Amino acid sequence: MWIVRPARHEDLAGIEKLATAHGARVSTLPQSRDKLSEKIDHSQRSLAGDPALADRERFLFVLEDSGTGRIHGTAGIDARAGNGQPFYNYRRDELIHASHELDVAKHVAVLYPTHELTGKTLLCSFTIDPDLRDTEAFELLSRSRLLFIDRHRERFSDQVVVEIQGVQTEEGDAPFWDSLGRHFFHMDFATADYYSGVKTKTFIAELMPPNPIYVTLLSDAAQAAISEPHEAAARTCQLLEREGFRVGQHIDIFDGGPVLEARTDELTSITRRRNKTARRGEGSRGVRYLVANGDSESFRCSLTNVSDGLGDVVRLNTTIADQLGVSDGDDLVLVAL
Amino acid sequence: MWIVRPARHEDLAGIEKLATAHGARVSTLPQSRDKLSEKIDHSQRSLAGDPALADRERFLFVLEDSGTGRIHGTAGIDARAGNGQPFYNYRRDELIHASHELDVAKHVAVLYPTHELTGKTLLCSFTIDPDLRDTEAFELLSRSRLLFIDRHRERFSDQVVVEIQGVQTEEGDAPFWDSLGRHFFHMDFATADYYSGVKTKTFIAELMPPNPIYVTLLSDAAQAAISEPHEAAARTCQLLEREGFRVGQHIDIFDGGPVLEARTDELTSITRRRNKTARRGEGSRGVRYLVANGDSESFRCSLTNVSDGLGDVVRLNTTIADQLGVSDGDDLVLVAL
Amino acid sequence: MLLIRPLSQGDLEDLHDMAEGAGKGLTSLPPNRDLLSRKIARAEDTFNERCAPEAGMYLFALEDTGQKKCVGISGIEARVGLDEVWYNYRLSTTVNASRELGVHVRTPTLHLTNDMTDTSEICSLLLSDTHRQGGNGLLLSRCRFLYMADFREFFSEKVFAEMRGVSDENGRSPLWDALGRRFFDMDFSEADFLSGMGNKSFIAELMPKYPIYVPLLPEPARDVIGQVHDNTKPALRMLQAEGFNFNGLCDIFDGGPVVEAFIHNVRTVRESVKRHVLVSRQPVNLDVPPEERVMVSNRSFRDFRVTTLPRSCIKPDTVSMPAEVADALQVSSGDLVRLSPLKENRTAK
Amino acid sequence: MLLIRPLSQGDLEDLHDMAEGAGKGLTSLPPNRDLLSRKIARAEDTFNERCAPEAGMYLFALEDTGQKKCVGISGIEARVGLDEVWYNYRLSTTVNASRELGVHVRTPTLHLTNDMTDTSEICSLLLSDTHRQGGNGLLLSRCRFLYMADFREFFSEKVFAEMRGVSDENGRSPLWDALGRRFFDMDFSEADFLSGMGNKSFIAELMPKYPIYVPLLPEPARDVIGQVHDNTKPALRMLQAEGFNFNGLCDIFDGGPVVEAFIHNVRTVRESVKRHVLVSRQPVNLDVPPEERVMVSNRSFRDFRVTTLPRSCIKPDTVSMPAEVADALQVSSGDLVRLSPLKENRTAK
Repeated sequence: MWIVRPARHEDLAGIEKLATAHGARVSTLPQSRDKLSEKIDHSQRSLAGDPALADRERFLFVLEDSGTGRIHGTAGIDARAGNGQPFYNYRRDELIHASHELDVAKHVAVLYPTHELTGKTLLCSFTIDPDLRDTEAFELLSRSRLLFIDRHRERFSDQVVVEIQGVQTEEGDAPFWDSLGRHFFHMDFATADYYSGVKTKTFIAELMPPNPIYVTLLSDAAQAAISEPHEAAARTCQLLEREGFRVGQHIDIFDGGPVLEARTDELTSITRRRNKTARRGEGSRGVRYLVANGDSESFRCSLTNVSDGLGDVVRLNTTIADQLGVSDGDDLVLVAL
Repeated sequence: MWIVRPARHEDLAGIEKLATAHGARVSTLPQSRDKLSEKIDHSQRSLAGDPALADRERFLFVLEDSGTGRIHGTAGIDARAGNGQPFYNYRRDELIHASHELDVAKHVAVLYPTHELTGKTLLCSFTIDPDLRDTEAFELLSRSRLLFIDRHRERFSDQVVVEIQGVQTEEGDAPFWDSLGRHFFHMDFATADYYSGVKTKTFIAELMPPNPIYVTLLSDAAQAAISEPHEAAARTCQLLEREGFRVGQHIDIFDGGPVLEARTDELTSITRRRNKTARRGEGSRGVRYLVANGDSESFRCSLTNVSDGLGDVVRLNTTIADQLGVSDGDDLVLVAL
Repeated sequence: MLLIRPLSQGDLEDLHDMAEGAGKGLTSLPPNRDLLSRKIARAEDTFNERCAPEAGMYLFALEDTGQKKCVGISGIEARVGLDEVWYNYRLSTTVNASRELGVHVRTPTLHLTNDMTDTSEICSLLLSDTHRQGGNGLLLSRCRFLYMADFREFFSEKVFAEMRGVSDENGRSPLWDALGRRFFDMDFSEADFLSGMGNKSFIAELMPKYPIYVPLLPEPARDVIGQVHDNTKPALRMLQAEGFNFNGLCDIFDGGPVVEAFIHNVRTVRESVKRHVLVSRQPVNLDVPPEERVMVSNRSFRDFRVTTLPRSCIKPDTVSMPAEVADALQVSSGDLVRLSPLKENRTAK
Repeated sequence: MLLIRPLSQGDLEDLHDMAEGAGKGLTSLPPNRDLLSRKIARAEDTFNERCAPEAGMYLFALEDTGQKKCVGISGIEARVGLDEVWYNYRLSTTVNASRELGVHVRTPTLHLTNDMTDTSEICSLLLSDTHRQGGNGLLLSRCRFLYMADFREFFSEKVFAEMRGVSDENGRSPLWDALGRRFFDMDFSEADFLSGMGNKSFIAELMPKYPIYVPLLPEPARDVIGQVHDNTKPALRMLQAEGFNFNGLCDIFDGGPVVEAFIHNVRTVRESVKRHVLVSRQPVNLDVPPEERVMVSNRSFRDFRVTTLPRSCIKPDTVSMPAEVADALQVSSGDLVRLSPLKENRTAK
């Protein structure tokens, strides 16, 4: 059975394996054991409500196979993008250069450096065993975070954003980076990406060109990559769009990938979720649901069939109830898969 | 009885009187007779669907007292803000200047020149006899435009914007202008405002500073005026907010007044309007409604009481039916006042 | 004799012929009689004090007195950017460094600037193919500094020249193709023509206003920023010899450099001396190599004249000259003239 | 005798005393023994070729040989902006004009720039109050040009100096109060101190990056852009006399101007001559007015020495000097020394 729960220090080895095994870019999931350990620690302190972390709360969840105890995925939430530092994006805008006399009006696309998304809630650190890409575990892992946000709504902002991996070549180069960032950071994409995961953002303030960028001066490949998701992110995008996320004006400063935005209270998982009282009992039939129980450290989310009636009570079989730590009378959150 | 209808050349003298009599700023309603005449002409050609005006359609309506035939107000719509030229605004944004070492993060407000609202539908040229400010005629004049947009939805954009008059002193100075625009345009606010009504926007491209402006360098009065409406615009703002308009990130480049924005299809007047079949007949009782009839040149809008049933038919007394040019079986638009 | 004097309407046809012969790349003097005539009229107004001398346009003709023909022209614009906006790019350096990461990056950056506004420009140099030898080019160019030496109050402290940038035989400019064209949607020659005709408001309207980071441009464009056209290299060397230096600005269209100097530091000015004229009956061999000649100016605002004399004519307090030279210069014995070497004597250095 | 020589660790206490006496406004030399000692160490490394001469820091001491005391210091930074980012504002002109409306507006604009990166700076001038007379300031400042004249290959073509900007007796800077403070949330003295201590990354982080339109600043701030502090005016005049000019850049904190010159154009360099030493037994009256003295340098990279002699000691091929001067300069008869006037003789002009 698949369970999503907060990461613990015992998960370190399992997470590290995930972080290093799969090529996919997860800049917020560092590959160094020390940094990973720090990240788990930060998550645990955030869950415990450490006041020193106010406005810098970061949560990390794992996808566990309850049968084997193995970790097959991670997903994170930064309560406030930037975590107290500026959060960098480019904002796409268009100026119109018009000459009345020559009767021309040219639309000039411009990228403005912006920190506008700083402080919004950020979904991040998503990685999953590639074998599970096309299974319901993928959806469980991604959406369980939204149920966590719902259960701790006051800890999060009114808007949720997700940075989607941008276009890369098979060799791992990013055309957007090669045409823009590389000239200023003097490093390849992978290195910059690595630093952005493990360093403070000071280096971005120090190295990023402060002036707006004219899109027309970038390479054709870079222009094409603006706001374009990586092929591998197609399923993620699809899922997030169903949740109500939309491509806005912001893109990643490194690979040009799109940032998806949604209003927290309008997320499908949140508008459609129902609160029910738990009753342990016999087998479930019916429709497939995400079910979440518990708060903070005890938060658990899994998938089960629920024959959903009109009443306030929902029956869970004892196996899943045990996994979720559900006792009779517990307040559950459910939302259809 | 109050009737809103498209402006005609016969209205010229009446409009001119309005434009010159009241101090309120209506930069899109010029005070020169020639320009006014051009504006009426442009509106008539737009109504007639002159293909030469594609994307530059501008409509002007008048509020007429059908008893006296006198003009008491005007209201306009530019189908595409800028009318084929760039439409200028400042966009408010915030950068975060953060020093990790010094442990400070300073929010720096910046105004970016932008043409982002170019091409959106613009409500403009609103002026009304001050005696009518607190009457239902005010609401009729303003909202009738939305019914016109609804009846000719394909001619307009998906978003509607309105520039709200910004803060001015009793002497007619604009603190925002005095701290910013005056340095670059070398003229007083009234002159710049006048030119922006009668000249092509070339002079703005030529004189406006192209670089972003740091808000902190403006005078305190100018900073306070950013996105702040003029007292006299309070009623307009209230009415527009009821329609679903919201203050966005854009402000006027001259006086710093806010730009209100709404999605066309979400405007209250449009979502709540009903189409009914007209039946001429006896006196109306019931609730106060805006009623519109006719298309393009024959568009008319007025106020009447309607005892609104569930049926598809609405009865209008003959007086108002005549004013609106309604025959039995005409397709009317109604929306509650 | 080759004589510098103010340009006048009588030179129009000669000037038009030269402009036609010059071909592309000389945007300030297109072969257009109306425009040329207006320019001459402006110069006449300037010399005749019908306009403020600080706002004047000084155009000089090189006359072959034997042929009674104008064979060259050169000019000084007392102040640029008065009526229209004068644009350049400033080639500046942006440095970004992160000590933590050990990264230190210098990014050449082009900033749109109007910094030459209100500065004197030497311009409009054009010399007939038939007269390119014997130091005529030097005379035509350097006579301007003699003029400025005597009328410093009408010019700015600094003087500059815009040098033609790199373009190929078809008039294509690599910088324009990579930068300007993307904003103007027109060919270099068209933009250059519009600008030469004095229509510059389209630049304000269409030009990118934010800085351009040079590394974003393709290599051929990067390579020509601040570089001169091969045909202009001799002119650049001449100005460098006068003490002009690249000032970091370049042309917004083709990237050609702007060179500048303080007038008081210009060699022709610094090395110039004044002497009293002594009209002499002794025959003088005027036909000596450029290195041995000096320019001599009559120091007249309205009727400026310059020609050359052998260096040997200079005496401690006077300069002796044959009557025909004095006549050409419109000077008599006792008048104070200004002299400066026509060409540096390299061996003497 | 007053003698220029390389600064060494033995001068630390004298230097610290001078730094303490100098008070605010001398950020490059705060009265901090650790920092001063590190600076001296760097200079020693430079003179002893333990670092690349193109990246060196050359610090000279003015020694009163009678008192055996260091009474002044001056320096050359061979290249600025190598380790850290070097910031200035460029005071540029933005022109906007509308022919249709007859409006032509010039807006002074400050652009953040790193354009002095890789240029040689003369810096760190400090002279004890007890030795301000008799041309000692000139000697301390101009000796650097003699050094550069002989080691041109280690310095950039241009050399510049940052002049202290305007602040009041309490150390308040009108430009800082109107501009820097709004972005840095600290006092001028604090920012200046942080910057002087070599911590400049906070500038990259907090500094406004977009151009500043000067008319948006209040008048007291506008008035001091490019202006020097009253106490610095004599230093500015001295550099102007050497041929330095304001180059359009100014300090990002207090708005003080940057002045620059090509080394080959600096008067001390241009007017310098080389002569062979002739140690003479004839007594020489060394105590003549500054106008009648010349500086004489031994042209040594490691053991640079400069002192002054009466101008009358210069002969067509030689310079004669008493043995004690030759000893101080560490030269013997036949050695080639460089000489240049200590002070311009105004009456001779």
